[in-house]
Amino acid sequence: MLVNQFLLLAAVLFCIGVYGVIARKNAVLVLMSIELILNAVNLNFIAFALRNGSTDGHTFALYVIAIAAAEVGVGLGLVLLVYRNRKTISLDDLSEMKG
Amino acid sequence: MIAASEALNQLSSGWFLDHAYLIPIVPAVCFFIIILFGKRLPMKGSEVGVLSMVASLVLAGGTAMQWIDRVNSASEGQFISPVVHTWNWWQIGGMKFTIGQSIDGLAVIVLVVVAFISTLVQIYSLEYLRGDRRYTHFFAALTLFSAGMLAMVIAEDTILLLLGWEIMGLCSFMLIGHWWEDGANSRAALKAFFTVRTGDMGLLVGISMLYFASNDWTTENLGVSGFSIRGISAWALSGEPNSTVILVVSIALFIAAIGKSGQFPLHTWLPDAMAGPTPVSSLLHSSTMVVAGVFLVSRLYPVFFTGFDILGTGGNFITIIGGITIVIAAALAFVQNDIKKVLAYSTVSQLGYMMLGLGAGAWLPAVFHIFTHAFFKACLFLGAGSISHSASHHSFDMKKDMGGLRKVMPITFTTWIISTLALCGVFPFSGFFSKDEIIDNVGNNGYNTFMIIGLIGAFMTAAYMTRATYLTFFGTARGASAGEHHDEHDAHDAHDSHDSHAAASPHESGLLITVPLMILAVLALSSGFLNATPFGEKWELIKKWVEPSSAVVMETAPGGPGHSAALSLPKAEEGHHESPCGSETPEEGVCYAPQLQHAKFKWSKAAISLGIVFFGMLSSWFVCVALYTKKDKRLVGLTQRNGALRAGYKLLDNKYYLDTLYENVIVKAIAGPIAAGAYWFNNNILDGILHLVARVSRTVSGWVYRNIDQRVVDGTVNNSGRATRGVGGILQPVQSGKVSQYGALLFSAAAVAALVLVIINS
Amino acid sequence: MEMLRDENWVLSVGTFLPMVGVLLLLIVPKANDQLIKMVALFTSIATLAVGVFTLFKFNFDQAGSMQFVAENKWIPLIKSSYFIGVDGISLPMYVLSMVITLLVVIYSLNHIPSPGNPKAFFILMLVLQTGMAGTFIAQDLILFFVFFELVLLPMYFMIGVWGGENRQYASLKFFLYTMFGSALMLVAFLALFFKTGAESFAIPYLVENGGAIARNVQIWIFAGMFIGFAVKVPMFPFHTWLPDAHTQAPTQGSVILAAILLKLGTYGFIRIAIPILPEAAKAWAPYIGGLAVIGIIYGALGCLAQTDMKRLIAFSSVAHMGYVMLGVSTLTDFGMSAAMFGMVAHGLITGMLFFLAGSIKERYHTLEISRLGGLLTQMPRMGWILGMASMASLGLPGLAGFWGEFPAILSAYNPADGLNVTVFRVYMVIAALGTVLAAAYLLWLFQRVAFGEPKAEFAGGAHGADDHGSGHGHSQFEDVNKFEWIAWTPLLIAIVVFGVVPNLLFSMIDPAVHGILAGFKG
Amino acid sequence: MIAQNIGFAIIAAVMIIAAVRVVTTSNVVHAALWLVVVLSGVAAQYILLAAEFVAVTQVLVYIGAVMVLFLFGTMLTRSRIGRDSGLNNTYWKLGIPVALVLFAAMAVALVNSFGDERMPTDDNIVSTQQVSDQIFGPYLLPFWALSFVLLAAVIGAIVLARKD
Repeated sequence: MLVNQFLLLAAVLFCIGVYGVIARKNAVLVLMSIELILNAVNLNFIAFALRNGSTDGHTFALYVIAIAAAEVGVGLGLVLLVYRNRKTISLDDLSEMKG
Repeated sequence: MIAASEALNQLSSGWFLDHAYLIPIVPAVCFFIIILFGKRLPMKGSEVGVLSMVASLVLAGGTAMQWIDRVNSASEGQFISPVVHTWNWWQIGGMKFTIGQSIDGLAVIVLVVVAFISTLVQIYSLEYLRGDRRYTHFFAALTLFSAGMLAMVIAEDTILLLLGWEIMGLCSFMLIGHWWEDGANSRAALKAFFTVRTGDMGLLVGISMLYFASNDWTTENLGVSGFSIRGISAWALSGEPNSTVILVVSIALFIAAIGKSGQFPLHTWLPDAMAGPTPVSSLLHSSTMVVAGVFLVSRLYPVFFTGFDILGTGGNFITIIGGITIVIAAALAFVQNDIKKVLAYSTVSQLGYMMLGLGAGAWLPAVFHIFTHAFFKACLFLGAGSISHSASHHSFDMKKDMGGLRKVMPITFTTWIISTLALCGVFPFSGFFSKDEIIDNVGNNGYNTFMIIGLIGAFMTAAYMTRATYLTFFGTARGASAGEHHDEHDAHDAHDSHDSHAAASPHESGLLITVPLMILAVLALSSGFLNATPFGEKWELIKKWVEPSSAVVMETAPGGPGHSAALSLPKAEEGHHESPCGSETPEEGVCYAPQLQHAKFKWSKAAISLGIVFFGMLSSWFVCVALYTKKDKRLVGLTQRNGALRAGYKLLDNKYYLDTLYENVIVKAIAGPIAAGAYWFNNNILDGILHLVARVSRTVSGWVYRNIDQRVVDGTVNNSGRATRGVGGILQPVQSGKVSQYGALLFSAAAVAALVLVIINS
Repeated sequence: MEMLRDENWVLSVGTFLPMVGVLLLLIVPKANDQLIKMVALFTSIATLAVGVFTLFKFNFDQAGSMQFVAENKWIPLIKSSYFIGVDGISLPMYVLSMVITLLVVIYSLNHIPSPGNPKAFFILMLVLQTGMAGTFIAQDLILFFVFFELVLLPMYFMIGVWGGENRQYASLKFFLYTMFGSALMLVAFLALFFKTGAESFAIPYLVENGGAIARNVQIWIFAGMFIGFAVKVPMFPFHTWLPDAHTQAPTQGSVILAAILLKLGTYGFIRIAIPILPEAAKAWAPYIGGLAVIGIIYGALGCLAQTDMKRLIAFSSVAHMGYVMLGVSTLTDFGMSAAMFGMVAHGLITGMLFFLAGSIKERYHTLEISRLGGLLTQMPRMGWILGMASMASLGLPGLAGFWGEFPAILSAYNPADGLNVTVFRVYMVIAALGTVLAAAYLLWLFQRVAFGEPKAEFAGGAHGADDHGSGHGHSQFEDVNKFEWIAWTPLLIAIVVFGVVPNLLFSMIDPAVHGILAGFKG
Repeated sequence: MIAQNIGFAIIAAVMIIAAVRVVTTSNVVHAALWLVVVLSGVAAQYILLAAEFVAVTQVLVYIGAVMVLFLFGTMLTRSRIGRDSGLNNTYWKLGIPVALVLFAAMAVALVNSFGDERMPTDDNIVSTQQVSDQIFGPYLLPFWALSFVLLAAVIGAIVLARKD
């Protein structure tokens, strides 16, 4: 098995995630794309863990998963609150933070 | 070639000579006493002022006596070294600034004059200014002025001279502007200070140039710094200085003298300075302060001697200025109605004489003229003050408020007549011995054209003084002196509080005023005999005491009085000592003063000038009588209504009134158009230039301030502020608030960065 | 030049004592005015006591060498040490800053400007004092820079909060202008640090091997420092912040600004720029002289065009600092000592003038010269003090101002060898002309403000008195009051004493300047 | 060995298609479901890479908990079930070039640096015991920090989502 195959796969996932973040208007979908990116990163971790024969990759992957969970929790909480106040979660309308 | 010189006597010295530095210190200390405790003293500070002046007078008298002994103790031709004491004032960057006293003949004579006149004026102003609102201030300023003048006179180094000079400028500002409520006085004070200050710029530049030019020579030869006056004088005569530097220095210093002594271009402030109280005019603007310029020239005479090459040429910068001043000032005196203005212009003209004398090498007559002029001019001014004080209710206008006062004010009248005769230079009076001496020596030293100018000046002086005397004392009493009480008060109403007691009609002033008048009149009469050249050598005391001997001084102990080897002086014809100084530089040893000739007194020459003076008086007398008393209609208004129509009629008249027309040609012609012209010139052109310069500098500075400062310099600063805000504006849309847009930007930037990295690394 | 390291605690205590005062003030509640004033007063008196103690312990015959030197680690990483010391040049200004702060504190005991809040006002003043004192004793470039910037902040707030109408503009302009200058100065310091082998920032070290830097590099480093210090002096093209800052600043602010802050620039030149970069100094000297002389004439013209008294005094300090910089630009020890004396004298005199302007504004509520007048009739004592201050300012001999200007003019006559002599002689004549212009605008100001009758709007009280013989028969304008007397008499006495006996200062300055310029003699 | 490669290939293809569908589908719930497919694909990859514990956690936590959260999220924000137009914002076309450029850069970098390096095949399966030593050994501090993060997230979510 080539190391590169896993890394390329992770790269593809990562780029699709990036596209998702850019193209999507709905907050939840953006969060999903971010999940995609995180998973790509995890894949890399594990791939390198195997290549270097150390378990650091694993620990990191675990931590990333935990963090991702927390992040989605808070993210959806926010989205919920925004929805309750604005009745919309499309990112284009939410631009009060304009400079 | 030094012959066996006679045994050099040890020059006598004394307590007064050694402690002459106390003379300025006493009034300076008293100034602070008056300022601090004046108001609480019984006579409000004036007694401290008078006492300090008396103390200085005593000290000055003592110094004079001891100086005379010192002169007598010296052998024939021995160099009488000045009594010098110096202290180290401060030291900066290898340059030592010393301060100290240097007493020689010139210093002694001027010390005596200044101390004497100041004492008399302070006594006089006790009465004159009684009840004035700022009585204490007045005496404080007077005392400070005397301190400044005395400090300048005894100064051993140019820095102390500059210090005294500036303090006098300050005091004249304070005293002229004494009644500063009225705008005219404060403007006059300001004008005086500006003009003097512009002159001082010359002094400042002159002193620094002198210092740098002479410092190395003086330190190496005499062990004194480049500031000491003795060092500079020796350096000037040592053939060391190159001609351009010393010429520039002399011009710079002479500009300062012109400013201070009111010579031709910068004299406009002196007549306006009459706005000050009369004691101030009599002290400052007649005998002491204005003499400072002449004193500066005589003090640093060697510098001017080599700078303008006085004995070499037929006319130099100083004589030209002196000559012009004599003529135009005298002409202006004709047209004045205010008695103090007449005296002011006459002072300017007499100063012109002194400058002329100095410029033409007549050093001693000029200094002697300072001596005599101080007395009779002070007496004239105080006389004018007494008239205004007791007769014409503080107005000085001869035409409106005076006339016929000779009967009512006998003492003032007699003192006035004596001083006028002295001023005109009539034989027994002091003026003759000094003014004629100047004219005589000027002629003798080869400045013939200027001698003629001097004679014309003498004629005009006699003429305008007679006119002034006639208007005040003869003819019918007019205005205030005729008893009418003026309703409108002129500028000096500030001290009206003490008028309640004086009865409206004119009367002789109180003792406090007449006593100084009498003393001064006696001196005006007798002071001439101190240097009566006509009566032969032994009478010329002042020449013996005051003139700095121009013997060559061999080696000089630094700082101490150098002993001099009396060279065997080639016996020129009687009355002259031909010594190398001045004509050419001595090989070894040092000269402190140039060798000057003295004109042999001849009665024939004296007779001419006396004749001219009498002629001036008579003609002026007749014109006045005709014009003012008989109101001769031909003369009255003659100059006003000349028109082409009447020209023919007048031409016929002339044949019959040849003598009156002749008089008009001589007296009126000289007096009328020239004086009016000069006055017009004086007011419009000179003052005009001054005001123009003020206006131009104001507009230029306004323009500079608005355009360069606000627009260009400030503008760039503000624009840079606006520019940054502009750039901020452009970038603002990027901050759109849309999260996704940020994400897009973020990732596209990352993509680009990655691409760049890859390209670079591969 | 060897260093005396005894009693090295004195300087640190003297500099940081005001900070102790600040801490005390922080604790004191805001409402309790009296206590605040007492604490501030007590701290400034204590600081001055330490200052005077330093003055006595300073042995004058070795004024050339650094004294009370203290040197210990501060930031070893960037090789900058807490290296402080005082010699003949910095001592006068060090003590003067303490004196001025004490006088300003006394003056503000009953003169707190508009928005009140004395607590913050005194805290700022004490912080300012620490900054000023620190700048004069710092012998390490970074320490110098820190104190140099520390001074900016309190002054910005003083102008910004307690200032006049458009104080925002003025304070911002003042702050940005000086920041721009000191940014370039910092760049210059760093360049200097690296060019001398990145060893240390200590000034004596830099002086030794500053000369080794290549000539044109030196010129560029000097350029950075020049702009930094020229902004502070202020010299001709960089001076536009001064009139605005002064007109808007409260009296206390302008006094400190004029008396001490302007001197930081010139002190910087004398202490850092010139000794460390001798060739560059020689190359730059004619230009500095030129700008100084333009400053003199430009300042004078500016004054003639002014209608506001305080702005006029501000422009007059541009002219006076011109003289100081002329003295510095001659690079002779005679010129430098003249410049140092000029700095102290200008501090005293212009400080006095600003005090007067402040009191006049407080009584007449305006400084428009056209509306002022007849000061001598209404407040004779104030009038005569103004007269004396303007006489001192125009350089009357016998008062302190003269010994600042005249030697500067004199030294311009023969600058250090290697400098173009004719150029400096032209400067000398222009500077002499400057004295006349100085007399012009100051006397014109004095005549318009003091002489004549008070204008109608203020004459209300005047003709109440029947005989105006007694001078001030009206209540509206009370003459100089107790606090003002206490604040002003030391200044007046100092002006007269330094005028009559200038040796007091010169004996201190001369050896030190001699030491500094050793680089040029060789 | 070939089986592993074939397995990898199949799973990879499924994952890519699912991922593309996640970001392109117009139905939010479909997107969520597609995401489940991608995540399970990733879990499968972990197994291929001999990281069972992580694979199990992935399945348990990610797919189990996170996806449920997402579904709740979509439900609570009442986005209509079924086709929901306008999920892309106006400039979605910008995304494609950015993604492609990014991928190209990464691909080039990866190919250059790793080339055809082979995975070590001495099939030393990483035991979970090693992973736990790792976590509670050197990485103890991050573990602590993680627990606090999670706690904060929980509290935060509760506070945000509270009704009153």
